[in-house]
Amino acid sequence: MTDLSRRLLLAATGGLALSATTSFGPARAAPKRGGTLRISVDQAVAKLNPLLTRVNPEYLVAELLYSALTRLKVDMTPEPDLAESWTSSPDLSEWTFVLRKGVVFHDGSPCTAADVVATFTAILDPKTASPARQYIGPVAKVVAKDESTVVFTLSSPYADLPVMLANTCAKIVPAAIVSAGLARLDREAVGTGPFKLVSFEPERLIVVARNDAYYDKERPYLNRVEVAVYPDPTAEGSALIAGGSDLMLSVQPTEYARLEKASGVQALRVPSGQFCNVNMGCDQKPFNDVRVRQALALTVDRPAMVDLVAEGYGTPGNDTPLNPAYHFYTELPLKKPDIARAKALLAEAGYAGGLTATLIASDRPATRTQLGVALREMAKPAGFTINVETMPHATYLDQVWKKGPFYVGFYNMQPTADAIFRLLYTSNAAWNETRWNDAAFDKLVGDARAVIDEGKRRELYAEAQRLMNKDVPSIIPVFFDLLAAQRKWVEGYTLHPRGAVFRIDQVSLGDGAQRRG
Amino acid sequence: MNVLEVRGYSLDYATATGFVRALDSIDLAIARGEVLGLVGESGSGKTSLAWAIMRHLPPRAREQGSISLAGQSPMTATEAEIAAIRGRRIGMVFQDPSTSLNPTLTLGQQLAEVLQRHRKLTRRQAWAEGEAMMARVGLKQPANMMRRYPHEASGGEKQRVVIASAFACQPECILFDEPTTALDVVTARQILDLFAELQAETSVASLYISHDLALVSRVADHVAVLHRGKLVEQGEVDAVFDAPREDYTRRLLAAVPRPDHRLVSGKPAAGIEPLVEVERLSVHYGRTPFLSALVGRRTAQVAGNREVSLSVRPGEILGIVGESGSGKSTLARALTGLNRFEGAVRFGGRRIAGRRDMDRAYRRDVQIVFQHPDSSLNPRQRVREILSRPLTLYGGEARIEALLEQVRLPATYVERFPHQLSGGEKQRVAIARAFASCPKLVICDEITSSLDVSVQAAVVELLVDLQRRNGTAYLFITHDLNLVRQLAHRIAVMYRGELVELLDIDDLSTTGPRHPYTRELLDAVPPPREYKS
Amino acid sequence: MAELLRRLLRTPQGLLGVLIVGLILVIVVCGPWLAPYGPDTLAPRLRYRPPSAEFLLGTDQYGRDILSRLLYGARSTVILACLATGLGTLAGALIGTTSAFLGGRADEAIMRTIDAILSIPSLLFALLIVNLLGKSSFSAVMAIGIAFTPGMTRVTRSVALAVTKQDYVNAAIARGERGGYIVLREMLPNVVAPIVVEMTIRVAFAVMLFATLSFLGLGAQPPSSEWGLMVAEARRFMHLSFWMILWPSLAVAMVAIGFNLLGDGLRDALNPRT
Amino acid sequence: MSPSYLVKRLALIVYTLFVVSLVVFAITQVLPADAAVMLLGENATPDALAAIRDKLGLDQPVWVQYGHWLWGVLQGDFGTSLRTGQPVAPVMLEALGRSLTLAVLAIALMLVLALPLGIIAALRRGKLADLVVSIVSYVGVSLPEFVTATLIVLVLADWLKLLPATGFVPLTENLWDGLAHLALPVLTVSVILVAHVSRMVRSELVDVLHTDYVRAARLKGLSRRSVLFHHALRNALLPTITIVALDVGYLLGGVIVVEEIFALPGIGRNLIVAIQARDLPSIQAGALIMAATYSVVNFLADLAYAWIDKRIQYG
Repeated sequence: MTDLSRRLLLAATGGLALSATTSFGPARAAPKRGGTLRISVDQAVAKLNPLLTRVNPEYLVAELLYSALTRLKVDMTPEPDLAESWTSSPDLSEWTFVLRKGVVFHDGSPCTAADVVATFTAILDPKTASPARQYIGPVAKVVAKDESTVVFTLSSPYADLPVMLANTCAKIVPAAIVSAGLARLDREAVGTGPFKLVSFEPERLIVVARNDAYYDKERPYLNRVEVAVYPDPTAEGSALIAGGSDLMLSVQPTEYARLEKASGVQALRVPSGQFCNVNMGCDQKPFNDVRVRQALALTVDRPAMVDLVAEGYGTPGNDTPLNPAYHFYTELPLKKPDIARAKALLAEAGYAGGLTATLIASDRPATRTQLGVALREMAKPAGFTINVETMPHATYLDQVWKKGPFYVGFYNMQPTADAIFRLLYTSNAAWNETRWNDAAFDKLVGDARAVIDEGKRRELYAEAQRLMNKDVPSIIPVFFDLLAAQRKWVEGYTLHPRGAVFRIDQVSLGDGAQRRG
Repeated sequence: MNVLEVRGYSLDYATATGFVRALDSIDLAIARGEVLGLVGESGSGKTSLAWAIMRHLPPRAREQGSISLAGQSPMTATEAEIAAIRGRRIGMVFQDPSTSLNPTLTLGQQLAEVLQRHRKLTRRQAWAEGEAMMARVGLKQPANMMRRYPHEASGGEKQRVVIASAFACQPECILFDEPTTALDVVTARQILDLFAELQAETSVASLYISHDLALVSRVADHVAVLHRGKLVEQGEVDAVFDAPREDYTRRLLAAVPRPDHRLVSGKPAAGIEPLVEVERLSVHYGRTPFLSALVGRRTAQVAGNREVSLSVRPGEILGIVGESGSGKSTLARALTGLNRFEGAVRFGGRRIAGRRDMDRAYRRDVQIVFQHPDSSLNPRQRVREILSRPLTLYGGEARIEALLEQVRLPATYVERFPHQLSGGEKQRVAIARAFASCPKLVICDEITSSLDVSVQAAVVELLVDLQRRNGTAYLFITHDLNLVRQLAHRIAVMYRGELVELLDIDDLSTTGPRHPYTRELLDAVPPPREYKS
Repeated sequence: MAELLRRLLRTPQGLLGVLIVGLILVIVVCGPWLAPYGPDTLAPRLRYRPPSAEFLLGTDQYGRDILSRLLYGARSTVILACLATGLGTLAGALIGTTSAFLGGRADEAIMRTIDAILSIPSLLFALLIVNLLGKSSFSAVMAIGIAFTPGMTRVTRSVALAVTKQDYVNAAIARGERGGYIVLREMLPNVVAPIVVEMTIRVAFAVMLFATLSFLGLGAQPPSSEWGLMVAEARRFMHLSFWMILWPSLAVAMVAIGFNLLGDGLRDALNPRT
Repeated sequence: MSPSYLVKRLALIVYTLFVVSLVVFAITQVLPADAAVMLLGENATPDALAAIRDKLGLDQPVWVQYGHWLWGVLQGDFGTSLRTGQPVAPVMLEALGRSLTLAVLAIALMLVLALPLGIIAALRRGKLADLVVSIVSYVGVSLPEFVTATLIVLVLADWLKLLPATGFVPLTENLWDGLAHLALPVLTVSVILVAHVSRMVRSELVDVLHTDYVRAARLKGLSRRSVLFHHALRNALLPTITIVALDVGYLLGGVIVVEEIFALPGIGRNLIVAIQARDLPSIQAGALIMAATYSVVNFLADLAYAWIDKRIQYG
């Protein structure tokens, strides 16, 4: 924790310094009301249905229109949203959430426990195919104790449930719609969020307006928010500089320097657990041999990677998915390139003559290919011949992802260590990309879930990290800082390390703001 | 007082290899009401002279001597002045009305614009005047003709319009550049009559350029013979024709085909089984193909053949005459399997009812020679390959050199490409190709019409010789009556796709033609005047 | 041939075109030997360098020497473009000539269909095909080749149609030659000239189409130094180093201009009127 | 202009669309990547996939699917987007509208610039003016759109800050703002068009100036000007009509890039997105609409052609 806040102070932008300790959002003079904020995003908002959102722009819109039970603070701890408070049974296998009273959906109907239950039933139904299904933990069943109390029964103890319920896809929707068919939510939005949907053009512009019936009487300050889609990053940056937009949700490392220099623009940056890695299929040759994986890991010059892949806006990775942005990060000596050692390991593994492999990288985002190309060159001296093959994201998902023996992955930060481990590395992981299937590791992660004691958990996770660092199921050479930019007149926006939390309801427009709408 | 006077005029064109002389110290003069016929073969410099007089020369031209129009010299005039002279004081009639008229403007517009430009008439006046002119040049319904577009008028009508606009401003002098060459015999005749009429009436000074001696002898008072840029002979028509001084002139005159002067002796044995019998052969160019309709180009409505029946005896020369579009070539194409046809062809006892039946033997025995040697010889093939094909196809034992020798070309030509040969030589190669398979029948489709008189004479002579040696029968298609009367045994006259008359050459002179069209045709081209050789 | 070359060099476009294309070919042939550095040697500490004595054209996001990359890249760029064009031309020439020779209904059916396919914009067509074949230089070549085919067919056919009207084809038919001979020996040689012109110009388009495909992430793939890809990649770093995008853009433009000029020069040289 | 011709011509358009639909459908069917997977993305579970496939009829034989699709199209139903769940047709038509706005403006600008340039070049053939014009046009045709676009954005938007870099505002919403946003894309597109067409005009005019009837006109004593404007130009411009019509094809497809860079949600960009997402209904509808527009425009061009050049009477 302390470690994180120090790092945040270093990269302090906006009100971040305070935010870490006190409640989310900066303390500032009473914010101005009204005005229209234009946010630019780099991808279309294809999915309006909050249970099915997949990418940041969709998360943003969902967050504007809907509320979840809890939401993540910048330190990755949960704070109340629709749920006022929560308690758990001593064994962590049953959680009770008490809902806010008098909350209404955009259509005026009250939001009660029934809606919460209906929502989670829908989420847990595989036919819905909601991403949340794998994220919210071992939820066995959800029942309404009364109008405003919901009880989650888990199949196994789980300490992180309140955090996980803040999941981007766990937004509460009306029971009526769930029973009538979720398809309706593809076109319209009926939520309890701070804003109401005005117009929806997936490829171009999404407009929302203040929801006067929002449960928080203070917020939102803005009357209107426009989410504009800019497929081309350069153009998006130019738009911000020209005052065409107020807030650029995410900035490519290559654009950052330019935006930093631009007048009237404030560049935002926060370290995060977002990383790019090289997945190796541990269940097949050649990567089933731990020495091969270690050898490859030893060829990587990690600080150089930070420059090459993240333009320096990042931190070197150490082959574990945790970095200082995570609560349970444990510092280990950073691996240094050691070609001689790598050669030796390869030889032991029986590849004295060198090893050839094809590294597949999806074309989105471009950093995947960048990592591949850099690795290719770094690994050469050690006798690796790596052919980088870029393919369309669609083809990648269909043919390589979760199947391929050797490909580049890219992940947002997860709220907890447990989440990221169980998403990618345990044998029962939702996306078991490396098929590492290490019993010891599974046990460590499993045990950690059921422990409340901070120190004990930290110990378990530390061990897990050491294990990964040694066995290298995947090479994690670099973590990205999250980058964004805003006009100076935008007040109260904080860049959240999770990358999927935005809190536009706290944003207001200062003096000199562009008049819009 | 001469209207047009050219004195010691020489013209050179600058080329990469220095200057090339196009005209060499030309002297000629045309007085009011006089017609000077300028005769010369292609490349003799006729047209260059016309351009020079019209002051339409490329920048790379270099001139000496003088040209004067009624005393003033246009050579020193500015562009504006020249523009004022052209069409106003000196008009011009071009060879091909179909290309010299703007396809996207009505005939009326193109006539009226001259009047507006030179006689400063208002649009309306010009239009009225234009109609009058149209009527004057003998166009029926002038008003309607004014509104037509070139493609909606016949060649004759178009040429009349061109003539009308040449005479429009009563110029002092008019240049006629082969005004009838692109037209049918009969139409040509009418145009000539019109010319004579207007000439007499306006007594304009005319320079009549042509390659056709016979024709010039009829229209001109004076004649000038141009050869390789030099005027070899000039004088009264009678004088030149009766007593040509230069032997080039003599050769030209000798080359002019004369019906009474037969080239073939005797006639094929009658009674014997004919070589080819064409039985009620019809060809339809009915529907315009869907495709061309879509692309918007309507294929010109060519008359096909309607139930044509005729026969050719072995060794006989059957001449086929008729205006363009009368179906002459259609017949030829049908006989060589280039058109599908109805009816039948009986050849060597076999009945051929369609292209399918034309087997190798038939194709070997029936060969065709086309009008334009440039298009009938593949420009990318050497003479060797061109001639070797029929040999490989029909397995004739003849050698290529022999074939060339047969058409009196040096054996060294085998390695040449067509573009390295002259027009006459090309046609000879085409002929050699046709004879390679020792055919029984050779169809000659206007094979001389694209050649100069002298060359034409030589080619004809070659054909006659070949016929004498190999006893080959010819289907000799031409529009030149005098020529066909020189060498055909029988003449078939075609009109609008039908065979209107088929008469023996002797009957032509004795009993004379029966069908009115045949008569019209004969009247159109009276035999050229005799001259003492 | 020598004659043609002389006529070619006489026109300014021809001369310039020959010079540029000649230069390009030189680079294609011996680029790698001229290159001062390897095309993909990383230099993490020498990134985004402006032109200097050390790196004549500067370095890119990996600290690679741009000049060397251009010199190496010439091969893939030009050769691929020519390959694609050649492919399209070959297919087009065959279909077009045959169609024109067959004439009538067959010709119509073929051309209608070709037109139909022509109504799909070639870039879109290429996109679909690349997505189909998976992205790689090879499939880009195929895509562009196929995308060019209908157009080339049209061109060829119109030329061939003019040729079929020629009497030497009639003569061949009257002789009873076989279709194959007529198409290959009598027609094709005469159809070639205009096609060569069209082809040269299309090489220019091919180069640009490649670049565009790469820009859309569907052409050549990193770390290839295909010029179009270099431009496409450089776009993202435009604001960090202007040189990165400048040089390959110029290179692409140069190739395109060169072939355009050459094409027009050829047209004039082959055109009797001028 | 016989009615039978019109009928034929329309029949032809229908045939065209049929072929296009076949080709596109064939291609999309074999595109690597499963529409269902695309639909559910990373979170697809086998049973969910099965459900979707069943819903979309993806497991039926191809020709059956095509039949369904075609039948739907005949009833004006292009299906709903796999990506957004929105009905395809309206979205695509709206996009088409935007693309056409771009196209029309670009063509207008092009005509204003290209014709004079071409004419000057032709008249001053081989002179300096000709050289300048042709150099300009050579550069124009030789720069890929995305390069021109990038440079234009860099200069006009980033450095001079004259115009908005990107984004799209419907003209109906705010005419001036809309035009301002369209300015750069239109500029980019017309650079290429101007280059292309001015060369076209030049060469055509040069040819026409060599024809007999132009010479004849000169020899009738008409002034240079009236020969040029009255005789030469109309004939020279005829083919240009066709070229412009053909360029509409390019405009619709080729501007994909331009639309991508300028975030102009035209049909081109919709198609790219659709292709990337394997959104089959959108791909088919988009391709079909493009082909249709293209055919119709060319049809109109032919009519215009026939109207000007009286030689052509379509039978």
